[in-house]
Amino acid sequence: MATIAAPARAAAPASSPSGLWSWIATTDHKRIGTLYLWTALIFFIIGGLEATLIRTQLARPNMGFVSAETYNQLFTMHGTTMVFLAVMPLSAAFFNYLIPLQIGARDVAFPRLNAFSYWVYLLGGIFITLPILFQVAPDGGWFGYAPLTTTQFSSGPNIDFWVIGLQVLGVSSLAAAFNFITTIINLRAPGMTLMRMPMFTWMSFVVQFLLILAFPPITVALVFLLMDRFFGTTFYAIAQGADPLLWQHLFWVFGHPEVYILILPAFGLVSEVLPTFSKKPLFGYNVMVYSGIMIGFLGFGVWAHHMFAVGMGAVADSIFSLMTMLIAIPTGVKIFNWIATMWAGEVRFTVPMKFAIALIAMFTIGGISGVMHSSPPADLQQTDTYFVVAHFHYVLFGGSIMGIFAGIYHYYPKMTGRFLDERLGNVHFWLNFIGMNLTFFPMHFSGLLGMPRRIYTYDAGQGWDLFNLLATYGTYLLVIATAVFVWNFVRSRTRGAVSGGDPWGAATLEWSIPSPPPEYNFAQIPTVTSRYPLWDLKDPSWHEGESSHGDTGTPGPSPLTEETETHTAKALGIPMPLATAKPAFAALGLVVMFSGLLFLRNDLFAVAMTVTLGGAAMLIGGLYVWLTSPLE
Amino acid sequence: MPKLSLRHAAPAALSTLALLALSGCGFTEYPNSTFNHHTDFNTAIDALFQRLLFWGTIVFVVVEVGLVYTIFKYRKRPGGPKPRPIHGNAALEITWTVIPAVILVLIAIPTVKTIFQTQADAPAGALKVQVIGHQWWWEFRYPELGVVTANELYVPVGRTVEFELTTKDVLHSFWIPQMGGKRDLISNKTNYLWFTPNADLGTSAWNGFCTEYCGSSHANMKFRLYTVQPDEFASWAAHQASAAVFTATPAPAPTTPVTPVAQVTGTDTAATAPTGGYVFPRERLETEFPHVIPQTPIPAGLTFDDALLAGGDPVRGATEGFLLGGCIGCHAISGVPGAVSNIGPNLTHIASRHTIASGLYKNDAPTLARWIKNARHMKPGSLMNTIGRGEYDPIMKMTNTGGLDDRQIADVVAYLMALK
Amino acid sequence: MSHESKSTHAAAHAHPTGATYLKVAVILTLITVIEVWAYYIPVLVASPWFNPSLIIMSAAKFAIVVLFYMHLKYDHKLFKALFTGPLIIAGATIVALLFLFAKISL
Amino acid sequence: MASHAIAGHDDGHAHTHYTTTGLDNRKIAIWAFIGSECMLFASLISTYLIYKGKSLVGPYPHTEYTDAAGKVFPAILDIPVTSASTFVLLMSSLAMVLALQAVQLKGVPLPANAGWWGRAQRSSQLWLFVTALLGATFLGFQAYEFTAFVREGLTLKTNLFGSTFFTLTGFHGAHVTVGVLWLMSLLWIDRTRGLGPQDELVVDIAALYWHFVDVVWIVIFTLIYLIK
Ligand code: HEA
Ligand code: HEA
Ligand code: CUA
Ligand SMILES: [Cu+2]
Repeated sequence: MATIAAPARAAAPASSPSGLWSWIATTDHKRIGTLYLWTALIFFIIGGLEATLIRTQLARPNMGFVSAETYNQLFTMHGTTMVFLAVMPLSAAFFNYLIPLQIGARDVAFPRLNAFSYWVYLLGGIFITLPILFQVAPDGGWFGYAPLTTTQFSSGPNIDFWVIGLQVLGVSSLAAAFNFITTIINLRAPGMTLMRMPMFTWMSFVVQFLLILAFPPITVALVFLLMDRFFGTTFYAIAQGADPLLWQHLFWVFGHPEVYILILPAFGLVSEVLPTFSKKPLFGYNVMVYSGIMIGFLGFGVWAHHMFAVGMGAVADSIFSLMTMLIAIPTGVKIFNWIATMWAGEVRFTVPMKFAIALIAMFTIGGISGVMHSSPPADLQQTDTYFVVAHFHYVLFGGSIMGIFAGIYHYYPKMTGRFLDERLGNVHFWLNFIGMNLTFFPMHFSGLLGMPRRIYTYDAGQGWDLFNLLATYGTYLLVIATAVFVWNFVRSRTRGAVSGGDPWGAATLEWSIPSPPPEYNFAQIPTVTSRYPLWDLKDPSWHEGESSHGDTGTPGPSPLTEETETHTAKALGIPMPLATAKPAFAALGLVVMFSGLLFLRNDLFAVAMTVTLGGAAMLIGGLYVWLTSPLE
Repeated sequence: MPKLSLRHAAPAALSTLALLALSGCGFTEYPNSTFNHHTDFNTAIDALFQRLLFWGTIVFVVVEVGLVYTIFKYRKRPGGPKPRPIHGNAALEITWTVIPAVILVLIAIPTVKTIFQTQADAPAGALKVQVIGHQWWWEFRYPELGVVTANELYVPVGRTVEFELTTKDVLHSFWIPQMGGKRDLISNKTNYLWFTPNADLGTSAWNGFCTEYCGSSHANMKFRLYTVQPDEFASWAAHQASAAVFTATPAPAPTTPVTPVAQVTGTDTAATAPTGGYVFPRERLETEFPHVIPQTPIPAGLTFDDALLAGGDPVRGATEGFLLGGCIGCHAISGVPGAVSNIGPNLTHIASRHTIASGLYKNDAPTLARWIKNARHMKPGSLMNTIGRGEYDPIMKMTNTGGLDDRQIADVVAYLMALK
Repeated sequence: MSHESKSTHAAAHAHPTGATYLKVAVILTLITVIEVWAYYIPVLVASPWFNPSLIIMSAAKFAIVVLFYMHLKYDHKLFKALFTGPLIIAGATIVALLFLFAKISL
Repeated sequence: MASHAIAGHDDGHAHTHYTTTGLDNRKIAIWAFIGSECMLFASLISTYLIYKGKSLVGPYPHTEYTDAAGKVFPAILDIPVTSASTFVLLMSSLAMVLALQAVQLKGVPLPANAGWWGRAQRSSQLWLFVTALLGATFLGFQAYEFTAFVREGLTLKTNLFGSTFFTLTGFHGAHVTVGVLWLMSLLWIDRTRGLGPQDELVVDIAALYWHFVDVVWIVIFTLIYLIK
């Protein structure tokens, strides 16, 4: 990082207990964020390994690299892992780490509930992932359509792990969402009005509402499936006249908002990166906020675009088609505003900036193929082919993952006090950029040339060989890219160049404190008078000659003071939430409680009861001591 | 350095997409391409897709060129201009809200038109075909013609064919890329799909796929479509409707009762031999439609003494093997007393089909023999249990001590191969 | 509790006393009685107005409880937003699903 | 879900901190939670309505059913009993607001001329107890209803109606149960250390939850029981 003159003193890690226990018992949003980050990265690698096996099997026609059964488990777990265990928690890592820092708070509203969310996530993730080692992993696809997932057609334990696992993970996401909604509404520093919030916090805010409204439907759908599988109810029992579309609707009522849950945090992150490295305020802040809200809101009215082939009828198809197309408008506004943010700016091609720019370039491709899906007759040729696989990897990998990497390179210095190595970062970026296009662009072709998705093998002479081979090579590039990143990520913690509090010359509160931030974040809660407090502080006249627009507050010296020293909270007399493992214990109870169900599969009723009741006791006991013990 | 590469990366991707845009012509050559106009359905869809492709390409070019130009023009460089703190511009933002909206209208109108056009009721006089999904094969019934067959469809060109889609078990989806869009087969629901193969479409063969994940062998749930001339279709249908004829000579009219064993005249096992009714000529497949000929390799470790096939006795196959092997429990052969089950494909005229195992393997004696010996070894999860004596059944997880030995299987093969 | 909240509470206190709560309870009871009574009158059940009027009545009860017992009427507007937003999406989802399953038609 | 309801309670000390809106964190959280619950019950109710009349075999809610063996199953829903339990739950909401009022008025001196009603209104313990009691009574009614249905041949497994009905009302019953336990813990606190004005918020939150559960039942009663 030649661009920044690093201060000599390597920032000492925020003074706080160390050792394994301190992590298990932590209630510090920053440490929980770090836990989320590491865990989610590991799951990302697991999901990627699954993808790598998938691609190897598909490299050539009629390959025998893995069996059909294994393959079906691989793509199911790949999708489930990437969505629920990698990208969502990666976003959660940033929610945890950044939101309090960006709004000038000392922690989240419910620190212990926050810890609870993490531990439920970790244990639920392990629960749903382990079975793959024993060849009994879920194999119903990531949207587990009934009736294939009912006991009649999937009598093994595979689907049980999926149903229970997702149920548990839902609890984690919901608990976290209530927490962040409260935090953002109620813990903003004086002067931090809603329309002064950093864009990442804004997008996260929208996402929390998507979470609390999208998860109940899938919870219900899963409860039905769970009861069908374990207690003989008839929700998806064909012989009893059940309608398989019930599952599909309930799932996608969740499923589509879910995809915006996956992308909006990434949008938020690049909205922080782009202004920083263009030395310009975000173009059209208000419109960016409104478009984010619009995307979230419209997201609840388009779910059936995943079901154009089920025969809903011309009227329903038309309505959902039009609703879907509408979403292109607010999303487009974002794309153009980002470009406009760089326009007339001073664009610095740092690694985070490259990833941010790549998101604009790549997400647009995925968005356009999305609009092609949104036209039902056209989609009848595309649905359940590799064209869809191409679409969602361009938005998910080219969008979410690119954005998250931008965020990681951007905030790593804040989290660790050190830069990620830029040379390795560039290698990672270019391998990643080329690799993803080599992997996913050919899928447009194989899809339009008739290749169905979710097939463990394909015959020779179908005209798909070349595109599949290219995709597989691309994947190997991505593996190397990710390996480079992992190496950089681990190594820079100790070897990276020291960064100091505000390495990039950014504008928002999180940069006004040392890196890594002290446990109490802000020695005194800052007062905010504009959207870009740090720029005001550094150069009160920075936005002279601007076409005054939006809330930039009172130009001139900001009341903010940059903090460079880190003390202990005690020294400053700041009350901090006590470390406690009670949430972790309660989380364990929750998972044990649910896993008791597994024993019903082999009619071990007594065992099932014991485990479930034991788990329930742990959960309730944990909650009781937790709720009755003081927070700080 | 970065700016340079970015400058190259985008145009590269750009040109590839432009390529995709030209694909209207480029990709029609591919065997399962969706860029074709063999039916009214397909023509309507492709017109719409070309329009989507057109606007998609424009949006793509505008965004990527704008992006690359911006980052290049405003890259940080010594003595470059000081960044201007612009906070926004209402006029601009309205522009790039309105323009996409207009484009979307231009897409939405034909979309809705096409939805209602393609989902209207099928024109009167359409040929009705019932498509019934099974894990993992296709049952096809022509109610008006009394034809029941599996995994290979015949339809006459120039006449609308209406498919009535239902499933016996889980969800499946019926798709012939070259003919048009797909429709799901949904439990407790009947779906419909119709199209009209162009009248000028020559006799040809197409691939069909199951495109809804349906379990272990979803990938292997394929089928074939033969678009044939009306007279060819009539001949095919008439013969398929007739009871099993245990001979290589032309079949008697369906009215005359046939007792399979009685009529034995020869034991020709070559599926290509001339038959009673029209069958899509295999040699044309090899020369013109190689992509509909399965190339799935027979799994290693599944051996059969092919020498026995020559000596296979169809009569013994019919009277002994077909019963001992338990085939009769799942497969129907019209004309054979007791063979009425439709758990498995109808075998009445199996020898007139070019593939077995839902399009997974060629239909010839050696393959059929191995299939009968250990179907589950050849098709993951297959519901047809392992019949070969001493064969390991991967689902039962046990070796079959009963069942048929290779010679008995050879007999059954001889019998089936005679069912033209 | 910080200063603003005191004032919002003052506002909250300026509102219904036991008497109002009792009135509300009476109204709720009356509506319920009417609903059940209507259920037993075949002519009413037969009429096309039966279902709509029942739904309106329960919607009324719903609103009354939320506004008075959950004192949303007197409380911070933030809570109104937090409740009505999701309520609208939930309602719309129910209607859409019933439409998709041909339980209601345009 | 229960864990969330309680989670609304996390951090007894949050209110000692500065908050942007001046509102208490826990109250914001409970309203967000209630919003989420709307979607939960929306899904459950939709499912019930979607499957309404789709059951292949009886018993049916509003109509009689005769099975193959000629056995007759009368329409199973028992409106009189359910009307009673509905009334009970409505009254519990009344008791709940009175309990909250009692807590709010703790500091305020009782006017000399206050009659028995005036005095009664000041007893938070009384109203908390009544609320919990009525809630428990409602659960009693539900237990009675469920057992009666099972006796009449309707279980979770019988048909789509059985599955959807028991799941929907069961979910609601579970919410009531959590509420009753919650109220009893408040009552316990009141008896041990006594609730003061400073505890208004804690009671308010429990009350909001309780009323919401009541409101859900108002909808269920009309859509499931009364509409045929
Ligand atoms: C990050 C996740 C994400 C995002 C953001 C999106 C965004 C969109 N998606 Fe995608 N989608 C998925 C993830 C996502 N999707 C997944 C995972 C699946 C598959 C699930 C499965 O089956 O497994 C899927 C499937 C899917 C389908 C079903 C396909 C099928 O199965 O048949 C459809 C159909 O309409 C669709 C549409 C869209 C649309 C219209 C958008 C829009 O939001 C895109 C809007 C953006 C743009 C359009 C680009 C920028 C806009 C401009 C530059 C303005 C000008 C543009 C125009 C005028 C066109 N998506
Ligand atoms: C955010 C979500 C996300 C992400 C990031 C990805 C990433 C990738 N996905 Fe996938 N994918 C989905 C979400 C995602 N996917 C979903 C939802 C489905 C649908 C599932 C279903 O149908 O049910 C799907 C399905 C899917 C399919 C279709 C399977 C089928 O239909 O049969 C394929 C096929 O190629 C595929 C490939 C890939 C590849 C090659 C990557 C690559 O980006 C992965 C690159 C590799 C890595 C990122 C990590 C590997 C790195 C290492 C192994 C090195 C480790 C180094 C050290 C340990 C030091 N994905
Ligand atoms: Cu049948 Cu997939
Ligand atoms: Cu979607």
